[in-house]
Amino acid sequence: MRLVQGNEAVALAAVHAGCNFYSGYPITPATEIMEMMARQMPKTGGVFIQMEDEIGSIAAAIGAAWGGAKAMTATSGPGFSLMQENLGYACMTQTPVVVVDSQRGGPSTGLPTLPAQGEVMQARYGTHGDHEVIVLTASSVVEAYRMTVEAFNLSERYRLPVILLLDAVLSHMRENVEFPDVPVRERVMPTIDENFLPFGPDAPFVPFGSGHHTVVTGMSHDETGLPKALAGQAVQRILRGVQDRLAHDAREITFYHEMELADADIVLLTYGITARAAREAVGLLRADGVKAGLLDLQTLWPFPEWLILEKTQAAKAVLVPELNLGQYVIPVRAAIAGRCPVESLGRCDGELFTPEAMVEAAKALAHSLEIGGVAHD
Amino acid sequence: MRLVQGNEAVALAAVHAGCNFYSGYPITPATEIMEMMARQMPKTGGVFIQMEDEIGSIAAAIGAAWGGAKAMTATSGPGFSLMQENLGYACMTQTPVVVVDSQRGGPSTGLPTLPAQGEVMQARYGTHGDHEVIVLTASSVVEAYRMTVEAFNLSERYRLPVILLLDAVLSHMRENVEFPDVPVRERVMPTIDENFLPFGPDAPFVPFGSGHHTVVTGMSHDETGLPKALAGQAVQRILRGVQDRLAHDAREITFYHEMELADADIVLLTYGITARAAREAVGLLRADGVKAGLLDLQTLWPFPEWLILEKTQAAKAVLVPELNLGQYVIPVRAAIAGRCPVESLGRCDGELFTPEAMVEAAKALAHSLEIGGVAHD
Amino acid sequence: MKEPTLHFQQGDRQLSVQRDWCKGCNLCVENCPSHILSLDDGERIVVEDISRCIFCGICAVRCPDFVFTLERIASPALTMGGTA
Amino acid sequence: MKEPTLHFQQGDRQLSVQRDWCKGCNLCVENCPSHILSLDDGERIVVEDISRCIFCGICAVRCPDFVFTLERIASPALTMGGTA
Amino acid sequence: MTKPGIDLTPLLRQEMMPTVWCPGCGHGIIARGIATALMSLGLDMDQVAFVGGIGCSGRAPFYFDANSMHTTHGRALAFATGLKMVNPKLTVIVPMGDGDSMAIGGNHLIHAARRNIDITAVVFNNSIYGMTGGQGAPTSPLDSRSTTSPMGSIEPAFDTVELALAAGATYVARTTTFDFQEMPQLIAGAIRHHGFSVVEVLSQCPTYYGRLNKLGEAPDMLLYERDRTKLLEAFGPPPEITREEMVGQLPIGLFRDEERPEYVDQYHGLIARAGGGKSAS
Amino acid sequence: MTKPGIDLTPLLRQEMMPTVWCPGCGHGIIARGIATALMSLGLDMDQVAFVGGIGCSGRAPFYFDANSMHTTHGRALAFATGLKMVNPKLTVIVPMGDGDSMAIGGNHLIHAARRNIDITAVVFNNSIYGMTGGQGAPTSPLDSRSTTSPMGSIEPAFDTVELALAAGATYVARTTTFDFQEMPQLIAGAIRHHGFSVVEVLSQCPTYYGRLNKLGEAPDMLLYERDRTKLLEAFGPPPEITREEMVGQLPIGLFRDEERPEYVDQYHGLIARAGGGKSAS
Amino acid sequence: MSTSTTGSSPALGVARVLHDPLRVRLSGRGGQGIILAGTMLAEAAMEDGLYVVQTQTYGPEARLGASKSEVVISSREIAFPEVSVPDLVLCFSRDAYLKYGKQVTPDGFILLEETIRQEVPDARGHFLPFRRTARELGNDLSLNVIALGALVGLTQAVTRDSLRKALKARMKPEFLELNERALEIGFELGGAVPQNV
Amino acid sequence: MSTSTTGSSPALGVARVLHDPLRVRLSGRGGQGIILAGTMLAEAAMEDGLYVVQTQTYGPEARLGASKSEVVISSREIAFPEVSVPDLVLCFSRDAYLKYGKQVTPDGFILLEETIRQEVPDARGHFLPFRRTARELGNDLSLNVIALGALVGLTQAVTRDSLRKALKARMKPEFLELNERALEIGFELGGAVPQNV
Ligand SMILES: Cc1ncc(C[n+]2csc(CCOP(=O)(O)OP(=O)(O)O)c2C)c(N)n1
Ligand SMILES: Cc1ncc(C[n+]2csc(CCOP(=O)(O)OP(=O)(O)O)c2C)c(N)n1
Ligand code: SF4
Ligand code: SF4
Ligand code: SF4
Ligand code: SF4
Ligand code: SF4
Ligand code: SF4
Ligand SMILES: [Mg+2]
Ligand SMILES: [Mg+2]
Repeated sequence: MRLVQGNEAVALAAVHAGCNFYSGYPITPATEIMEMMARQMPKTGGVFIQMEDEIGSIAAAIGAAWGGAKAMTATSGPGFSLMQENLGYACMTQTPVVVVDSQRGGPSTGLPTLPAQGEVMQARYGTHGDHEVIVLTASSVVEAYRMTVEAFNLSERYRLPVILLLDAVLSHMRENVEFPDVPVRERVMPTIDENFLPFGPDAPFVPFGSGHHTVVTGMSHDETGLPKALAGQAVQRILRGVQDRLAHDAREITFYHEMELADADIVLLTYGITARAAREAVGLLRADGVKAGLLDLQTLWPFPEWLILEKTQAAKAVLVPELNLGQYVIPVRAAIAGRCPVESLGRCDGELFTPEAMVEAAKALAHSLEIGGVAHD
Repeated sequence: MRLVQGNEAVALAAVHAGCNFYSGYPITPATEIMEMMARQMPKTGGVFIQMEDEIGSIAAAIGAAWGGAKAMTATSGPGFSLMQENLGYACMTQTPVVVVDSQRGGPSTGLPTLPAQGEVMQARYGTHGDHEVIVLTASSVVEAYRMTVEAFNLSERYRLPVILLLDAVLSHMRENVEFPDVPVRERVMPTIDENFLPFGPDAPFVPFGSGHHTVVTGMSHDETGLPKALAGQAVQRILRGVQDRLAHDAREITFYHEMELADADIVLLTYGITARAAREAVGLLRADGVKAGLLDLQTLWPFPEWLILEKTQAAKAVLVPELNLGQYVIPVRAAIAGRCPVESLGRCDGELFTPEAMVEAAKALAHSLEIGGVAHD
Repeated sequence: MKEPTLHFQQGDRQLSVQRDWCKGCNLCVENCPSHILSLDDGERIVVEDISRCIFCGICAVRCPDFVFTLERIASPALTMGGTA
Repeated sequence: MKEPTLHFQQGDRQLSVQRDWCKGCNLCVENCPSHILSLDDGERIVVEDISRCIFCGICAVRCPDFVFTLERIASPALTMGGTA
Repeated sequence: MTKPGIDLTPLLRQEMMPTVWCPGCGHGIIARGIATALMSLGLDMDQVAFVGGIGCSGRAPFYFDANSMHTTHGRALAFATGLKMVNPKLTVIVPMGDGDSMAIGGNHLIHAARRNIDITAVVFNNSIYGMTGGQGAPTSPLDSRSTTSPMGSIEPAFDTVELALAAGATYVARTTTFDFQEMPQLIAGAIRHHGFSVVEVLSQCPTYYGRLNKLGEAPDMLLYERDRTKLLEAFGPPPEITREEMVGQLPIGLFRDEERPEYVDQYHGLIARAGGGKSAS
Repeated sequence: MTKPGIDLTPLLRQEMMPTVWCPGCGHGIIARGIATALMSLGLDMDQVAFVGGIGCSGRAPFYFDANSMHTTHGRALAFATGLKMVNPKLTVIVPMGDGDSMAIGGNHLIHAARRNIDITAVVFNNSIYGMTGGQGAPTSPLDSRSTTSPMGSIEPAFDTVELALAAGATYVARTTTFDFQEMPQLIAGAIRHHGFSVVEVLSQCPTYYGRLNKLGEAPDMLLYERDRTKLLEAFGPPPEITREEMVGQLPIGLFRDEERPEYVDQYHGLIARAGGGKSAS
Repeated sequence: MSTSTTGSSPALGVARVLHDPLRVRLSGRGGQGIILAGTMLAEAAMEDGLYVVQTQTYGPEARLGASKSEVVISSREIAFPEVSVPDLVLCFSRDAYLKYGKQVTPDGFILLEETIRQEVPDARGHFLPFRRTARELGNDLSLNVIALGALVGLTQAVTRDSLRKALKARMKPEFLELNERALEIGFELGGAVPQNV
Repeated sequence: MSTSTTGSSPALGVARVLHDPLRVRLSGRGGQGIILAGTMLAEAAMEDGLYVVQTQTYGPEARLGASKSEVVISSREIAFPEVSVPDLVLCFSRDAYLKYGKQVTPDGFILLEETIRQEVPDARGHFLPFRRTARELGNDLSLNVIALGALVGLTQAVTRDSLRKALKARMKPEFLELNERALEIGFELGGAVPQNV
C-alpha cells in the first residue's frame, strides 16, 4: 500500500508494461509523468529524452517504436493539439505508441491547472483524415495504473496509437493504492521470410534492423508498405481492416464499470474523474428512491455502442455528465436513437461536478419525465 | 462569365470581402489560393507573407487581425492539424480570421491529390478544450466564392475563426461562372471610451493601436481581457455566450440548398462536393419512382439541428453520403433520434461517389424499409 | 486594502515606496549601500532609517517588483517620513 | 515490360545501361566526352556508337536515374554490343 | 537614461500589479529594464505592442499599459510578424522565455531573424523552464540540474547570440539582470534599431534554477551572473573563443548592430512595384 | 572511391525504380552520391535506416533497399532521433529538402545539431519547394522567382552551413550535384563522423526553379551551380566574407569536422551512472 | 438561408454537341500540357455558350506517371463533375493510355499519339503523329495544341473560332503565333480522320 | 471487460475519526509546503489503515496567491475526491484565508497562522504562532510541519506515530532531526488549544 499520485501511477505502470522510451515536453498537468520518467528510464536502461516541442516528442516516440521500443509520450491540451499531425502518421503507419493527455481547461492556454474533459472528441477526431484510435480513460489512481498498462497492451495488439485521457485532478491526486498485477503483452519477434508483408492483415509489428527492409510511409500504401497505384483502395482497405478488427474484438477491449444497472430507470453515463461523483450520486439517488444506475466507461473509443445499448435497454433516461459543454453525449444520443431521452450535463469552468449537482440533475430529469420515485416538490 | 478554378474563386472572393492579409505555407491541394494571393495582395496594398510553417501562418493571421486586418490562411489536412492549437487561441481571444482547409485523403500524408471529407469533425473538435467555430463548405466554384465572402462576414459578425472546407476536386475544378455580388460586412471602428470592455458581450472587435490598451490572452479571462480570479466562470460565460448567440441567429447563419423535399420519403443529406452527384441522383431516383429529396448543407457547424429536423419531418429514411467512413452522420443520427433510420454511405479511397452509387444505396435503403415505389428486384 | 505609497524627499530627489508590491526577496536589502532596508513580519520591505538614505536609487534598479521609484522632483521641499 | 539491361565491355571495364529508367534529361548526352549518346523517339537514351566509348563513366555520375553503371569486371572478355 | 531618477509606474498596468513572479525573480528586473528603455525613448504607449509567449516571461505583456498580447507557447514572434506587417507604426516588443524562444519557438526566432523584420525580441533567459516548475531548457548549461535532468544535463546549451547572428538578426546583444545600467541601454538600442533585434538577458530563477543548482537566493544569483559573464571589450564583434572557454566567461555586450534592408520596408517596396499603392499602413 | 567503377544497383529498391523525380532533377544525383558513399563504406544495409521528410527529396528513402521511413514534412530528424536513441547500431541517414529542413523543420535541425546526435542529414537544396510546385523556400536567393514570389523574393536566404555551425553540428559541409567527386566523399565522411553531420548539396530543380528563373535545362543548371560556388581552399574554416559577397561565390567544402561528446554516448553514460546497465541497445 | 445553386446560366450555344453532356478526357504525363489543353477546351465551350466543368487528376507520383484532365460540356447545369466513361479521349503517353485511354462510350473516339503504337502493340484508337508534328513545327511543347486541334477538327466538340479565341487568351504572346499555326495543323489532322460514326 | 473499481482495500484503522469521511483543507501560498503537508497527512492516515485521497489546487497565478491541498480520510472507499466544506482547516496566509479559510463544518476547526490576525482583523479561528515558532526553531521551512503537528495534536485526525513515520519517509535526512523536533512542538501547540467540541 503506497500513497501514489495519478501521474506517478502512469509512469510506474509504463515501466511495468515494458516502456523503454519516453520523449516529452513539459506541460501542466502532465509534467510529473515526464519528471518521473526522467528518473526511471536511465535506471531501467530505457531512453528518456526531452524534445524541443510536442511535435518532436511524438515523432521521436514513433521513431523509437520503429527502432524496437515500447514508447510513450504525455502532454496536455496545447501539446495534444500539436501532436495531431503525427498521431495521424502513427495511425497510417500502424505504429504502436502510447499518448497520455491530461486534460486541463481550454481552449488555448485556458485554465492550465484545472480539470476538464474537453478532448474527448479531439482524441477521436483531432487529426485530419479517417482513422481509428483507441482512447482509454481513468477515474482513480489505481485505474490510471491499470489503464496505462492496458494502453500499452492494446497498442501492441492492434499496432495503433492508444490515447489515455486523464485530467488535472486525477493527474495530481494522491490515493493509497496497492497496484494490481496487470498482465503485460510482451512483444515477440516473429520469424519472417522474404514474403513477409509488413502491413498485411494482422501482420506483427517488426521494427527496423530485423533484416526485412520495411518501408514506412504516411502516404497511402499497400500491404508491402509501398505507395503504389490504386493506393486509395489500399488505404481504405487498411483503415476498414482496423475498424473491423476492433469491432470484432469489441467485448475484449471495452473496459467499464457498472453499478445498479439491472433495474435502473435513470442511467448515469460517465467516464474519467466524473465517475467518482456519479458513484456517490447513484447511492444518494437510490436512498431517495430514484432508481439510478451507473455505466462508467474506461474505453471511450472505439465507441462501445453495443455496450451502451445493452446497458440502457430498460432505461427511461440517460444522463451524461461531462466536464465540457456536451461532447460524448452526441454519439450516445446517436446510438440510443430515440429509445429514451439522453440528457447532457456539462460545465467547462474548471470545477468538478459534486455528487449533489448530479443528484439534482438526475432528479430534474426524472421529474420532467415523470419517472416514479421522485417526490414532486 | 469566366472559367475559374475553385481555389482561384476563394482568392478572388477574399479580395472582394476586403481581405488584406494572407499568410500561408504551401500544400496540395490548397496552394493555388496562396499563389493567387501572392499576386493579388501586393496589387491591392494588402500583405502577403509566406511563413515558415502552418503554425506560424495562422499565428501571423491572428496577429494581423489584431493589427486591424481582415486575415486569411489556407491549407490542407496536415497543415490544418498543425493549426489546431492556434485555432483554439483565436476562439479563446474572439479573433476574426478565415481558415480554408481543402481536404485531401488522409490521415497523414495520405492521398495528397485526391478528394476527401475527412475533416468534418476535426473542423469542429480539432483543437483542445470546448469552443465554438463556424464551418462552411461548398460544392461549386461559384459557391466557393460565395461561401468565402460569407466566411469573412461571419467571422466579422461573431469575432470567431470561420473555417471553409473545400476538397481536392473543388479546389482544382474549373467552371464557367458569373460571380454573384455578395454583400460584404465592413468593419466599422466603434467609438470607445475608457469603460470599453473588449471582451464584453457583443463587444465590437477593436484592434491594437486604437487607444484602448487591450490585453489579449489565450488564458481564461473576464470581459476586460485580464486573467483574473474566478477565470473558470469567466471563460464558461464567454464560451456559452458565443454558443447562445450562434443558436439565436441559427436561421441567418445556416446556408443550405434543398431539392424536392416536400414529399420526399428518402432524404439525401450532403455537404460539399458530394452534393453534385446527389442532385443528379435525386433526379434519377424520382425518374425511377422513388420519392427522393436533397438537403445540401453549406453551414456544417454550428450544427443545424433545427433545419435537419424541419426538413426530415416527413422522411422515412435519411441517407448521408460522405467521403469518409461516417462522421457527420453521427450528429445527424443524434438529432433525428430514432424518428427514422439514418444511414451512412462512406468511402475514403480518394474517389467521388457517382450519382449511380447514390441511387443504388438509396434504393437499397428504400428496399430494406419497404418504402413504396421501389421495384423489388 | 491597498497600502498608500510612501514618499521620502531629500533636496530634489524623492524616493517612493509601494510596499504593497513587495515580495520580500531581499534584493534591495542586500544591495542598499546604507544598510537601512529590512523586512517586517509580513515579509514586506521597511525603510528603517531614512535619515541614512543617500537617495542613490540602487534599491529601485535591484527590485524586481517596481516597489521603489527614485525621481527628481521640481519643488525641493524636504519632507522626511511618509507624506501620504 | 521491363527492357533488359544492356552490357558493353572493353578490357576489364563494363558499361551497363538500364534504359527503362531513363527519363531523357540529356545530362549524359551533353556530358559524354565522346558525344555518342542521344535520345530516341521515346526520349530514352541510346548509345549511338559504342566503339567510340572511352568507358570513362561520366554518363554514370551525371545521370540522376542510375541508368549507367561502369564496373571493373573479373573476366576481361571483350564483347561489343548488348549481351543480354 | 539608465540612471535612477524616473517614475516608471505610469507605464505599468496598475490593476495587474504585483506581478505573478516569485520573490526575487529576475524577470521583474528585465521588465523594469524594458520600461526604462521605453521611458527613455519617450514612446507613446498607444503605439507600443507587447507580444508574449507562454512562460513566466510570457506574462510580461500583462504588466505594461500598452497593447498587449499573450499568445501560445513559442509562437509569439509569428503573431508579432502578422501584427507588425499590417501595422508598421507599432513598436513591437516580444518578451520571450528561453524555452519559449529556443525550444518550441526556435524556428520562429530564426525566421524572424532571417527576414530582418523590425521587432525587438527580449529573451528572458533563466536557463530553465520556470512556469512549469524547473525542467531543463535548451539553454541549461551542461551538467546543470533540473527536474528532467536530475543527474545533470547531458545536452550542450544553445548560445542565443550565436544562433541569432547566424540566422541574420541585425542587432544582437547579451546582458544580465545584474547589469542595471547596460541592460535598459541595450534594450533601448534594440527598440531604436530598424530591423530584427535580439537582446538576451540572463535572468535569475531563484525558485527553480537557483534551488536545484544550489546557487542560493536571488541576491546570490545576481553575483553568480556577474561572475559567469565577461563584458566584450568596447562592444566588439563576437570573440573567437570555444564553447568550453565560454563557460564561466560568457561574453556580454553588443555583438552586432548593422543596417540591412528591413522586411516591412521591402514588402512596401514590393507593393509599390505592384502598383498596390493604398498600403495597409 | 568516388571514381566510376561500381555497381550501385544492389543498394536500390528495384521495384520502386525509376524514381518519381523529374527528368534531370538533381535529387537523383544526390541519391547516387549517397549510394556511392554507402558502397564505399561497405555498410550492411540491414543496419542502415533512411528517414525522410515530405518533399521530392523526402522520397529518397523509397529508393534504397534498407530500413526506410518517409515521415511528415519537416519532422524527419525528430523521428530519426527516437530511432537512433533506441537502436544506436543503425546508421541513420536523413535526406531532407531545403523547405523540409529549414522552413517547417528548422527547429528540429538546430536541436539535432545542438545535441550532436550521430545522424547524417543530407540537405537536398534546390532553393525551392519542388513537390508542391515551385513556391519560395527559405533558401531561395534574394530576387529569385517562385510562384509565391512572382516579382522576386524579398527575403534573405538562410545559409544552411552557418546555421548548422551556430547550432553546434560537428561535421558541416556544402557541395553541389556538379561536384561528382567531392559530393559522395563528403557524404561518406559525414556518415563516418561520430556526431551530427550536415551535408548540404546544391541540387537542380529544372522543372520549377530552372523554369521560373530562366536557368535553362538540367545541363545548364549544372553549370550554373558550378559558377555560383567556390571551393574553400584546402577545406578550411568558414571564410570571413559578407552575405552579399557570397552571392556568386557561395563557399563549398568541409567547414567543420570536429569531435565532441555524442548524444547517444552521453545518454549511455547517464544510464551507467544511474545503474540501468541493461541498455536498450 | 437557402441560396441558389449556381450564379450563372449561359444561353445554349451553337456548337454541334455529340452528346449532351459531352465528356472529354485528355491524358498524358506531366509536362505535356494536359491541363492547359483542358482549360482551353473548356473556355472554348464557354465561349460557345455552354456550361462547362473541367477537373484534373494528377499527383506527385503522376509527374512521371499518368495524369488526366476532364472536361464536361453541356447545355444544362452540370451536376457530377467527373467523367466515368468519356465520349472523347485524347492520349499522349503509354502510361496514360494504359490507365485512362482504353474506355470510351460506344460511339466515342479515342485519339492516340502515334508512338504509343510501338510501346503498346495492341492499343486501339486513331493514331495521329502529334509529337512528330510538334517537333517538325519546331516546338515540342505545342503537342497539346496540335492534339486539341485534331480533336476539334474531328468532332466539332466546340467551334473552331471559340478554340482560336481560347488559345489567344491563354498563350503568352511570344508563343502565340507558333501555337496558332499548331492549332490549324491540328484541325487538319483531325479533319482527315475517317469518321466512322 | 468490466474491471473492479479499485485495487486496494485497507483494513479499518485505529485513528479517532471525528467525521467519516474526514475532510481536511490545508492552504497557504506557494513555497509554504502545503502539498507536502497534505501528503504527509495522507500517508499517516494510510498508515492508520484508512482510505485516503489527497488533491491540490494551485496554479501559476497561485505561486503568489492562494493554493490549497485537501485530504479526505475515510474508513470506506472515497468517491468524490474534493472537499466542498472541510471539517478541518489549516491556513498560513492572508490570501489563503480569504479564499479557502472561512468555511468549515459546524463542529470543525480552523487553525490560522497568527499573523493573519493583523492583516484580517475580523478573521475567525484559532490563531497559532506557526511562523514565529518556525523562526525560533531556526528554519522558516518547518512551518508546515509545526502546523501539521498542531492539527493532529488538537484533533487526532491521524495517530501521532503514523505522522512521525510519514515525516521520516518524506524528509531528506539532513532536515529530519529538525523537523522531528518541529513536529513534537506542533503536537504540543495543538494539544494546548481549548477543545470546544
Ligand atoms: C504547446 C505548449 N507546450 C507546453 C506548454 C507548457 N509550458 C508553459 S511555459 C513553458 C516553458 C517555460 O519556460 P520558458 O519559456 O523558459 O519561460 P520561463 O517560465 O522560464 O520564463 C512550458 C513548457 C504550453 N503552454 N504549451
Ligand atoms: C505540414 C505540411 N505542410 C505542407 C506540406 C506540403 N508540402 C509537401 S512537400 C513541401 C515542400 C517541398 O519542398 P522541399 O522541402 O524544399 O523539398 P523538395 O520538394 O524541393 O525536394 C510542402 C510544403 C505537407 N506535406 N505537410
Ligand atoms: S536610495 Fe539608496 S540608500 Fe536609499 S534605500 Fe535605496 S538603496 Fe538604500
Ligand atoms: S527588492 Fe523589492 S520585492 Fe525585494 S524585498 Fe526589496 S522591495 Fe521587496
Ligand atoms: S562511358 Fe564515357 S564515353 Fe562512354 S558513354 Fe559514358 S560518358 Fe560517354
Ligand atoms: S542522364 Fe540518365 S536519365 Fe538523363 S538522358 Fe541520360 S540516361 Fe537518361
Ligand atoms: S518560477 Fe522562476 S522564472 Fe518563474 S516567476 Fe518564479 S523565479 Fe521567476
Ligand atoms: S519538381 Fe524539381 S525537385 Fe521535384 S522532382 Fe521535379 S525537378 Fe526534382
Ligand atoms: Mg526560462
Ligand atoms: Mg526544395
